[in-house]
Amino acid sequence: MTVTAPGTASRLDAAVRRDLYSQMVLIRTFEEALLRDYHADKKPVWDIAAGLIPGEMHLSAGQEPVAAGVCAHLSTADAITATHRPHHLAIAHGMDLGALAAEIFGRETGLGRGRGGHMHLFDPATHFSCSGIIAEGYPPALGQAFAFTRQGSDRIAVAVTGEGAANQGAFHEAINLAALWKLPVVFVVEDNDWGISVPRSASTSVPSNATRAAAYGIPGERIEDNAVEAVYAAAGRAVARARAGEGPSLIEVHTLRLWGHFEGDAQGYRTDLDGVPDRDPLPTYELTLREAGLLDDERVAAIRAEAAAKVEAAIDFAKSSPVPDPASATSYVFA
Amino acid sequence: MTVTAPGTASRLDAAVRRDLYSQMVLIRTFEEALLRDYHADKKPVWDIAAGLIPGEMHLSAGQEPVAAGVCAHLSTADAITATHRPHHLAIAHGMDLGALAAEIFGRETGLGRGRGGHMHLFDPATHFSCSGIIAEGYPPALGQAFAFTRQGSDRIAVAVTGEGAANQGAFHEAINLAALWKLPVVFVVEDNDWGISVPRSASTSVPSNATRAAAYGIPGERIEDNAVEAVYAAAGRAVARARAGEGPSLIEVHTLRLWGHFEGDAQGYRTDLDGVPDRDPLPTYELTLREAGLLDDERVAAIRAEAAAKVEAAIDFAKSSPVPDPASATSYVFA
Amino acid sequence: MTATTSDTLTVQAPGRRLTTAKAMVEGISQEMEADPTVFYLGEDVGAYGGIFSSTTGLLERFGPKRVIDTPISETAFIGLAIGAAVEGMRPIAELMFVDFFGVCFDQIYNHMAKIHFESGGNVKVPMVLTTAVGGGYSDAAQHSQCLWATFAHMPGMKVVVPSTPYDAKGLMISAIRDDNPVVYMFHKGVMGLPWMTKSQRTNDVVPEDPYEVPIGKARLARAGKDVTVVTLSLSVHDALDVADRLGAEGVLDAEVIDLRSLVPLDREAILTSVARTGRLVIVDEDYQSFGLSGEVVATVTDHDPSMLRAPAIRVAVPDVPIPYAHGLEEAVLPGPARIEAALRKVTGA
Amino acid sequence: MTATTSDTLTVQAPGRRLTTAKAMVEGISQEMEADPTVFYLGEDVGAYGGIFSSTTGLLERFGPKRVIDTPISETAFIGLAIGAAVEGMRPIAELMFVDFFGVCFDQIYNHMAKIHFESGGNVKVPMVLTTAVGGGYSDAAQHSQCLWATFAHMPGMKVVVPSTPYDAKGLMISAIRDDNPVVYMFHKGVMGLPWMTKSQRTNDVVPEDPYEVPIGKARLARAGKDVTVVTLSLSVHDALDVADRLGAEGVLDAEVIDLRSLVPLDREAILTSVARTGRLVIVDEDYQSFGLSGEVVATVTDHDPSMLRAPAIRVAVPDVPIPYAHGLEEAVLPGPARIEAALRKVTGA
Ligand SMILES: Cc1ncc(C[n+]2csc(CCOP(=O)(O)OP(=O)(O)O)c2C)c(N)n1
Ligand SMILES: Cc1ncc(C[n+]2csc(CCOP(=O)(O)OP(=O)(O)O)c2C)c(N)n1
Ligand SMILES: [Mg+2]
Ligand SMILES: [Mg+2]
Repeated sequence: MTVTAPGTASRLDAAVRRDLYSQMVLIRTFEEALLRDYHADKKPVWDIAAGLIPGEMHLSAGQEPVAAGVCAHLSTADAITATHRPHHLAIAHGMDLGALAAEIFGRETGLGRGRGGHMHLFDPATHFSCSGIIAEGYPPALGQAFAFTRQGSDRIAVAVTGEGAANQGAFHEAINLAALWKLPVVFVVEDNDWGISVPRSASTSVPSNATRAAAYGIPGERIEDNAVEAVYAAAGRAVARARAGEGPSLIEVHTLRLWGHFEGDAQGYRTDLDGVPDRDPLPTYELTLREAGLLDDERVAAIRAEAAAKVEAAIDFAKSSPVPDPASATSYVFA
Repeated sequence: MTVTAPGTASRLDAAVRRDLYSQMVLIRTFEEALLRDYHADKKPVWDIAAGLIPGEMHLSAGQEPVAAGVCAHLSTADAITATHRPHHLAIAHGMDLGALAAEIFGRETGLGRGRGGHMHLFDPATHFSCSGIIAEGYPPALGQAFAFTRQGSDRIAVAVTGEGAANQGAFHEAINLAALWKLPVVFVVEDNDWGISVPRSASTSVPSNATRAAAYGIPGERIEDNAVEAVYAAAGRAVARARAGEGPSLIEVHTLRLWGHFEGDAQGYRTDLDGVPDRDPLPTYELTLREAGLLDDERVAAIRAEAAAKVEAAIDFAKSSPVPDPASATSYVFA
Repeated sequence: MTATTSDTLTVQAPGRRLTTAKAMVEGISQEMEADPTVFYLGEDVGAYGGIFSSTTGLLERFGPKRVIDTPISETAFIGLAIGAAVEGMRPIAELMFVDFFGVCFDQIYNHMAKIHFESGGNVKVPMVLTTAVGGGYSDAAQHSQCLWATFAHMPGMKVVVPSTPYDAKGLMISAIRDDNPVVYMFHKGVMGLPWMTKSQRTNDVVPEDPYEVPIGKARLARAGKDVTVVTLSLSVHDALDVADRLGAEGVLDAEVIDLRSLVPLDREAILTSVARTGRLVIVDEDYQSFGLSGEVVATVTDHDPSMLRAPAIRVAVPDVPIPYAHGLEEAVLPGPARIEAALRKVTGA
Repeated sequence: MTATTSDTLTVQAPGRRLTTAKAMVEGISQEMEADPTVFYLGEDVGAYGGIFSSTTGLLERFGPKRVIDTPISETAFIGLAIGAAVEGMRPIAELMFVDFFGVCFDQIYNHMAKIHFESGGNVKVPMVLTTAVGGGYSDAAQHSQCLWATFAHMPGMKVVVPSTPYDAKGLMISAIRDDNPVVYMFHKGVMGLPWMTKSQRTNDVVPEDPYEVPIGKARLARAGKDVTVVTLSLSVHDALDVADRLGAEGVLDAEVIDLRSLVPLDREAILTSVARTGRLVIVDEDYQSFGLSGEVVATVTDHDPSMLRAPAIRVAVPDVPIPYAHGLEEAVLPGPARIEAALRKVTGA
C-alpha cells in the first residue's frame, strides 16, 4: 500500500492540467444546474415527489477530482460502473450531456427513455452503467473486463464505490475474483468520510481501504486531500497495469461530499461542516493552476462559459423533450 | 500476520496433550461409525436418498486438530457457529453424542427432533449452531458475542468456515463488523486445500487468509501442517484476547480433508490424493506423544475403547429412537 | 375470523394525534423502556433517526449502546441480530429499503426464519426486521418495491404491514413481544412524513399507553355491501378514499379490509366479507403475478368458486419494474384511478 | 394458446435416449460450438462436471477458458456474467442450489432482470442462470427448495423448468439464444442421475440435432377429460404416474399440463384445458402460499370463476421448511399419495 501526498504527483503537461480543471468545472456546472432545478419547484413545502426532477438526488459536487483524474486515462471504449452518485463519472467519461439530463428529467429522450432515473444510467456508447445498490456495481465491471479481454482488446473497466460500500460483501468478492483472474479492472473507492450519516470511523475497521488491497495481493494506493493530480497519476499507473494484462489495482481517494447525502438532507449529524468550504477542490485547484501561470481570469471565464453553455443546452434539451407516454409504461420489460 | 510452524508450539502440559489426542480419537471414531452406517444400506446401487442416513454427508475426518485445539479453550457457555462439516466441532465442544447421532439419523430424540439434519445442528446447551450456507455462519456468531458482552460475561463466540468460504461476502462483512465493535469472536478458517473440487489456488487470490486480517486491523495467524498443538497455542491467544475485550482474531489452519467432500464424492479431480494417508493427523500426533512417552499401547487402547463405547452408545441410542410422526411434519414453523 | 372494527372506532375518537412514524417510534420506545434486551440497529438509525423517521429520538433517549448505527453490511448486522436473539435478546434490525434484501436474504430466510424449525422448536429467534417499502415518489426500480409476497412466501417469519398510526404502534409492540421473527414493513407513504404525505390518515389518534394489535387479524377499515376490497399498507388509504367518494356519490358501497399482515393471513376475514358481497377487488402495490393478489383470489375460490359473482380484479403492479418518470410510475402503481375503475367494473356500476 | 402435444409424440418415437442431464449438456455443447461468445461458469462445473452433472464433459471439450470454475462468490461471478452479457457475450452462470440465492439475489433481480428495462431497451442482458432445485432426498431445509415463484414474481427474467430430456435440451438452446435473461431451473430428480433417479422418463429419446423448445408454451403431457392437473418439473412425472394408474383403473381421466416455464406463463393452455374439464389440481413443489399455485387458480377464476365446477386443489409444500427426516419430508412434498387424494377429491371419484 502506498500513500500519495499531493506534492509527490509528477509534473504534468499544461494541457492535461487545464483539461483536468475544465472537466471539474463542467461537472460542477452540471451539478449546480441540477441543484437549482431540483429545488426550483419544490417550494414552499419540500415534497420529494414533486417538481420537474422528483425522487432522490445524490449530487457529486466535491468529488470532481476522482472523476477527472481517473477518466482522463480512459476512452469511451472503456467501461465504468458507478454508484447512486454517478454524474461526475458519467460526465468525465464523455456521456452525452443531453441524454444524461433528459434521463434525470424523466424524458423519452433520456438514456433510458425516462425509465431509469439518475441512479440507473446505462449508456452503450460509453459503456457506462451505475446502480443504486451499494457495492453491487463492482461485479458487473468484472464481466465487462472479462469480455474485453476475450475480445482481444486492451480495453478496461473501472469500478467505483464509496468508502461506506467497501464494507459490503460484493466489494470483497469482486476484488478477490478480479485479482484471481487478473482481470483488467481498476477499483476506485471514493472516501468522502460519510456513508449518509455514518462517519467512516463507525463503518470501517481500518483507516485506509488501500490496506485492503493486500488481502487480494494487488497494489493499493490512497490519495489524500482530494488531489486531482495525484489521482491522475495513480489512475495512470493502475490503468496501465490493467491494460498490460497485469490485473487489477485499488485506489482510494480521500475526497469531499460538498453537499448533503441527497438533496433534502439537513446534515444535522455532520460534525465536519465548518471545514467544508475550505476543502472545495475547485477553487483550490484553480488557485494552483493560476499560481502555475496556467490559468488567468480570462481563461477561467472562458472555461466556465463553455461549461455553462454545454450544460444549459443539455438542460434545455431535457426540459423541451417529451415525457414518456403512460400507455408505454409496461414496455421494455423484455427484449 | 504470523505463521506458526509446529516446532515453535510451546511445551504443553502432558494432560493437555493427552486430552487433545483423546478428543481427536473420539471425533474420528464417530466419523468412522457414520461412514460405516451411511454406506451400509446404500448398496449395491448408491442412492443418496436411501438408507438409515439419507442426504448429503460431509465428514470431518482429518480436521480433528482444528476442533481439538480450539475447543480446548472453551466451555459449553461459549458459542460456536460451524459449517456444513460440523461434527468435529460439535463433539469437541461437548455436544451430547446421543442427541447429535439421533439428529443425523433423523430421529425424534435428535437435537432438532429430526427436522434439521447433519448440517443444521442447534444446541442451546452448548450454544452450538451450524449452517449449510457457505460463510453465513459467521454473522450470527457476532450476535452471540454481542449478547454475551451485554450480559456482562466474558463468554466468547468462535466462528468457523472453510478456506473456500473465505471468498464469500459474509466473511468480509462479519470480520469488519466484529473488528469495528471489538466483539469477542475468534474467526477460524479451516484450509483443507479444497472447496469441493476447486483447489485453493483457483479460489483465493492470496496464499494465506491470515493476510486478510490486516484488512480489518486484527491479528491473523496461520498454522501449517495441521499441527494440533500449534492450533491450541494460537487459539489460546485469540480466546484470551477475546475474553479480555480486545476484540476478534483470525486463525487459519492448514488442515486436511481426509475423505471426499461428501460421501459419494469420487474425488477424480483430486491431484493430491497420493500424499493424503501420510498427512493423517491422528497417527502423526499419536507418534509424537508416544515418542514423548505420553502414550503407549495400553493407553492408546484404553482411549480408543472409551471412544468406541461412547460412540456406539450414541449410535445405538439414535437407531433405537423413534422416527418423527409424519403427522407432525408441519409443526415447529412458529413458536 | 371476522375482521375487527374496534380500531376504526378508536381512531375516530378524539385524542392525541401522532404520525405513523412517531407512533412506531413510541411503540419501540416503550418496549425498550420495559425490556432491556431490546435494541435497534441499522444504517442511519442513530443521529439521522432513520431515513424515513423510523427511529427519530431513540438515540437521544437510549444512547448509542441500544440504538446503533451499522456499516453498510446487511448480512453482518442482520446475522448479528439473529445471534443475539438466539441468546435471549430482542433485537430490531432495520433493512433501510426492502429493495436491498437481495444482499442479505440468506440470513433472513435461511437463518432467521428457519432456525426455530430446524431446531425442532428448541431455539427461538425473537427479533423484528423493519424495512421501508413502496413507491410513488420517483425513486425508480431499485428503491420503490413492496416485495412483501416474497417474504411471505418463505415459511417461518411473520409479516406485518401497518397502514395507520394506531396499527403502527400496536403491531410494533406485538412484533417485539412475539417469540418469532417478525418482518415489519412500513410504507414510506404511510409514515406521515412532511415531505412525503400521501394521506391525512397518516396523522391520527394513538393511545399513549402501550397496547398490542394482534398479528394475524385483519381490520375492517370500511364496512360495505357491494364489493370487498382486500388491501394493505398505503393502498388502504387510496381504497378508502375511492370507496368513500363512490359511496357518497351513491355509486357503490365498498367494504375495505386492511390485511395488516400477510403471515398469518386472515383468510377468514376475507371469506366472511366476500361471502356477503360476492365481489372482490385486491389492491396490492407488489408485483401482480405469483404474489399476494393471486393468493387472495385463491383463498376465496379454494373455499368455493361460486362465492364470486364476477371475476375478482387484481389491481397490482403489472409485472414491470417501477419506472422512474412520474407519469410512468403512476400508470403502474395501484392508485385511485385504477381502483375506481376496478370497483366500477366488478360491480357493473 | 393450447398446449402443444408434439413433444409427447416425439418422445414415444424410437431413437437415441439420453438422460436429462446429458440432454442439457448436449444443448449447451451445441450452442458453445456454434457461438464462441457462450461460456459456462460456476462452482464445480469444470473437472467435477457439476454436482448434478449439468456440465459433464464440457471442460474436456471446451477447455478452462470457456468452462470455468469460480470461487464461492456468487455475487461476484453472477455479476461478472451480467457485465459480460452487456458487452455481447452469452454467459451461462450456475447457482449450484437455488437455495443459495439469498447471497446473490441482488445481482439477479436488481441487475440482471432490470437493466433492460432501466435502459429503456438500450441494453440487453442475454444470459442464462442455471440452478438446481427440489428435494426428496433428505437434503433438508437449506438444500431442497424450488423457489421458482420467487424468481417468477420479479419482472424481467424468464423462468424455465424442464421436466424431460427433450425439453431440457430444447429449452436450454432457446434460453441461450434468447436476448433476455433466462433462469433455467433443473430439478435434481429429473436429471436422470444414477444416484437419484425419480422417474424412468428422465432417460428418454432426444434428437441429435439442435432444436428449440419455445419458451412460454406449456406441454400437454397427458390428455384427459375429468380434471386438469397443472404442474411442472419433477411433479410432472408423479402426476403422470398417478394419472396413468387411475386412468388404467378406470377411476378418472386426468389431463396433465407441464408448464415448462413460469415466465411467460402459458395462461391460455391452462384456461383451454380447464374450460374442458371444469376441475383443477395444481401440483407444485414450491411453498404453497403467495406462489405459483395461487397464481394458477387466479388465472382461471380471473377469467371466469364458474369454470371451476369444484374448488381447485393445491398440492404444494404446506408453508413449512423442508424437514430432514425422510418421513417428514415425504409428508410435505407433493408426492403421488397427495396427488391421488387430490384427484379423487376434486372429481369425487
Ligand atoms: C445494499 C445497500 N444498502 C444500503 C443502501 C442505502 N444507501 C444508499 S447510499 C448509502 C451510503 C453510501 O455511502 P458511500 O458508499 O460512502 O457512498 P457516498 O454516498 O458517500 O457517495 C446507503 C447506506 C443501498 N443503496 N444499498
Ligand atoms: C453460498 C453457498 N454457495 C455454495 C455452496 C455449496 N457448497 C457447499 S460446501 C462447498 C465448498 C466449501 O468449501 P470450504 O469452505 O473450503 O469448506 P470445506 O467443504 O472444504 O470444509 C460449496 C461450494 C453453499 N453451501 N453455499
Ligand atoms: Mg461515502
Ligand atoms: Mg475447504
